[in-house]
Amino acid sequence: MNKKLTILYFASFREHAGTGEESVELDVGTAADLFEQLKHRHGSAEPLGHCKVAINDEMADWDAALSDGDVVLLFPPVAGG
Amino acid sequence: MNKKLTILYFASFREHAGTGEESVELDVGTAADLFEQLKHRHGSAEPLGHCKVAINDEMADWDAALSDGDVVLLFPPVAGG
Amino acid sequence: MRITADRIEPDKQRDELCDDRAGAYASFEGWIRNHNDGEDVLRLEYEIYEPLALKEGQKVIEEALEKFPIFHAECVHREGMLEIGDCAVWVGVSSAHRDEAFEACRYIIDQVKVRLPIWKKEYYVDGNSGWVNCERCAIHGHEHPKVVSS
Amino acid sequence: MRITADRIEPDKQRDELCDDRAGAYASFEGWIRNHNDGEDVLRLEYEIYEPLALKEGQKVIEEALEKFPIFHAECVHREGMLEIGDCAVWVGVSSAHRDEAFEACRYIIDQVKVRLPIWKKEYYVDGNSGWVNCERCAIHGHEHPKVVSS
Repeated sequence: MNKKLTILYFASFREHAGTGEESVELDVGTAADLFEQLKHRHGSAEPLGHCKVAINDEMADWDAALSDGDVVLLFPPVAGG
Repeated sequence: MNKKLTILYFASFREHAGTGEESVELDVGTAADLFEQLKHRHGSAEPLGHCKVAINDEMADWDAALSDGDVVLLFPPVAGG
Repeated sequence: MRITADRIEPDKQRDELCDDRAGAYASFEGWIRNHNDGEDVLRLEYEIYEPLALKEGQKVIEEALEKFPIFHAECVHREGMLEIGDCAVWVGVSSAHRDEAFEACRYIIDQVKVRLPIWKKEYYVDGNSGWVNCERCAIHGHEHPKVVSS
Repeated sequence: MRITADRIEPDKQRDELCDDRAGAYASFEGWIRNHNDGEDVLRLEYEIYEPLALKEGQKVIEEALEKFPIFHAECVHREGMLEIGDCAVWVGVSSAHRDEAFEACRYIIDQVKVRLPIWKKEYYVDGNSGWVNCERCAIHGHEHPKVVSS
């Protein structure tokens, strides 16, 4: 079953997607599924484990289940400091 | 053979000796000998190993030999910072 | 935890951690340096997703306050375009003794660098620019293809 | 190494360690705290034998510069009578990366505390005063009879 999701892209992901935000309707179970399905969008050569995900402004695990209406934030590898 | 020495006392040693500096003539070989002979002056209950000595403004070992005319600085346990 | 587009003022930050019970204060600053991975860096741009960076940063500070017997701890991170020599991040900790001040300060900067949604893009002297790879991966020796665009 | 009877200004000291190659800066400050060994402290007097404190302090800094890949390091120690909250000692280190900044900073303060001819006398709220025992002995658990005079 398709879910309506809002995806936010950051840093290199945003540059590759050419946008910081988009709405999608996809049949995905977990955040990891979404990451794989959107690979062509964020153009990441990074393994999933180097990236992070947040759902509705809470840090989440990649195996978190997505619900209709979720806002999913896709973070490339961070480098603060 | 007696040696003429100038002794400088610091901190608690000075307070116990009642003076920061004195001249002595003593028959001593090493700085450690001097420390023991002057125990009543600097009133130290500290083991030698907790204290330090400098000879003519250079840090020295307790087994350093003293020469006539040396200026010997007796340091109680230090506590910087 | 604070995120700011303005110059970080370490001395003012420090003053906020003062405490009559404190005998030790340790601080760390990350400065923009003129080279990285063999490249000559001109300036650096920090992108921060503020809502989560603040939340996660606050969590890191609270963890430090729990793990170590310290009195106060704070972290400020700069966002936007920074020049060589600018202070990008400041961490300060006050405590009774120095062991825990050093340890907590180290803990906070280590965690901030790998957990907060912060990214930096380096602008090189040769006109190129590139997103900096995550430090943890660099430590672990992972192969990260560097994304460079001109 | 510097010894001063005036207020230490950490921000000015810090500025002297700036370097375009430096990505990390670690600093430590020792503050006068209002208690020690269960006693309420009112103020603290530092006695320093300056010629040797400078010489030995400089040696410590040079050792740090040899042991760790750092750019700059400095230490300032205050002498005379200090009040609660005053900064008694400041150490700062700049380097390319943070590991060595933290380690060198720690090395310098540790060595300064046990090697320099510096003594401190605490003045207590109850009117007594006493010379503070050396830290190394405290660490090693030695029994030092405390010399207290009223």
